[in-house]
Amino acid sequence: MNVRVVAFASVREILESSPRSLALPRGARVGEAWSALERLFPALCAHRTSVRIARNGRIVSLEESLLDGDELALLPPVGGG
Amino acid sequence: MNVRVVAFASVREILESSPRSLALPRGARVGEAWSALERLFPALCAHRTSVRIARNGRIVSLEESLLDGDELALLPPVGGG
Amino acid sequence: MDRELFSIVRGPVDPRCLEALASDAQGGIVTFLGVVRNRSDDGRAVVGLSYEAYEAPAVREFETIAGEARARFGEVRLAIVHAVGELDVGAVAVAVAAAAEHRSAAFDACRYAIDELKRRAPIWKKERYAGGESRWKSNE
Amino acid sequence: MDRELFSIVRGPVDPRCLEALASDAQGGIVTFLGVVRNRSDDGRAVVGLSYEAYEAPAVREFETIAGEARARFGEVRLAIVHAVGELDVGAVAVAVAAAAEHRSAAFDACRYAIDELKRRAPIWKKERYAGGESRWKSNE
Repeated sequence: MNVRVVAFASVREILESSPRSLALPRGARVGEAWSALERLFPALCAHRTSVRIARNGRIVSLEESLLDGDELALLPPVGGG
Repeated sequence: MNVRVVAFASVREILESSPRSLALPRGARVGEAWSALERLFPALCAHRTSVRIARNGRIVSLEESLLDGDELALLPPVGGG
Repeated sequence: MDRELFSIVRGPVDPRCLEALASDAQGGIVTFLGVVRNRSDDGRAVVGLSYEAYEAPAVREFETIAGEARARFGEVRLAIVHAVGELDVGAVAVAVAAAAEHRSAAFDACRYAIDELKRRAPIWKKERYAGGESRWKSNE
Repeated sequence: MDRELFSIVRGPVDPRCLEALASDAQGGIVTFLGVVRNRSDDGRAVVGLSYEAYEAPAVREFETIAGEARARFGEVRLAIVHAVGELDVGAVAVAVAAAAEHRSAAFDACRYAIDELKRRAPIWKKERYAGGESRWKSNE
């Protein structure tokens, strides 16, 4: 299955392009998606503890299961205003 | 001697015109100016306790002595903004 | 101090008069606009307000209030403009702006300035009602 | 709720977009403008900022914050507009306006909204420095 990954700020720069498609085994969880991204982009490792992840617009844990076509958003600490 | 009387809001309406000139005996105090105005405009009486009086832009007491050419401002309670 | 930022104007205040306050060093600008409402505090239908000011002392009071705000809240630039004359519902009667490096001081200074203006500035307001009556209002 | 009052715009915010907030029933309008400063908090010369937003969730967060402000401070109308893209020094990055019958609720709601926006909205800021470097800044 494929999920759509969007990323912002420093994390977007590591991913080189956003949105991007990520192929995962059927039934994969959010944590596996993150690990797959870390293998592709080792610099992500430094962000592991600070990034929050949203699935289809809602913050989720690494245990959340994914479905084909989901959007995963990688959200570093915010700094608007 | 003459002083110039300016008034605002409800007190201006009682005085009919503002500024106006008021003739006073040489050496008169603020209290005498007020009394002279009350004789001319009896409706002022109701404002006696609420009006503050400025002489040349500075709030003064009824005991303050006046000089020819002074400006007396009659200031009801404020309500700006 | 830019004296032109403290003034009494005839007719409604144009809030754009506050734009002169901005500067490249100030990141937060807080503005208060006091707008003529269509209803008085006691529920009467209002068609407009009339304002009078003891003009030079009022502007001096604006400057005094701004100085007090700087003493309390630190480096902050203020502008205070109040209308006199007849204002319709929806018109801006008073505009206060405060610019500071950070927003907290700007909020505090703006609020201090409008609170003190209403309490102290020699300005008077008459409400004009739908029936043709009118009444001077004080803040006391 | 007028949804158009909550938005993300490309390029600097035009503060006049807030004028739609005014109504005849609301006597106090408090506005906060966040302006790009020429210096960072740690004293470096800044030539501009770049903003990114997770746009639809950011706008939903603005609406949520406005709802919280109404629950806390009573009948108050809010507008929140944030820029994305490249902004020069002096540009308006964010504008928040709160209109209420009386000024106290307008001040409280405006301050609550900008504080919560900075804390929670999915928006990111990169400072660009005079030497050509740049750095993502977080509020944490």
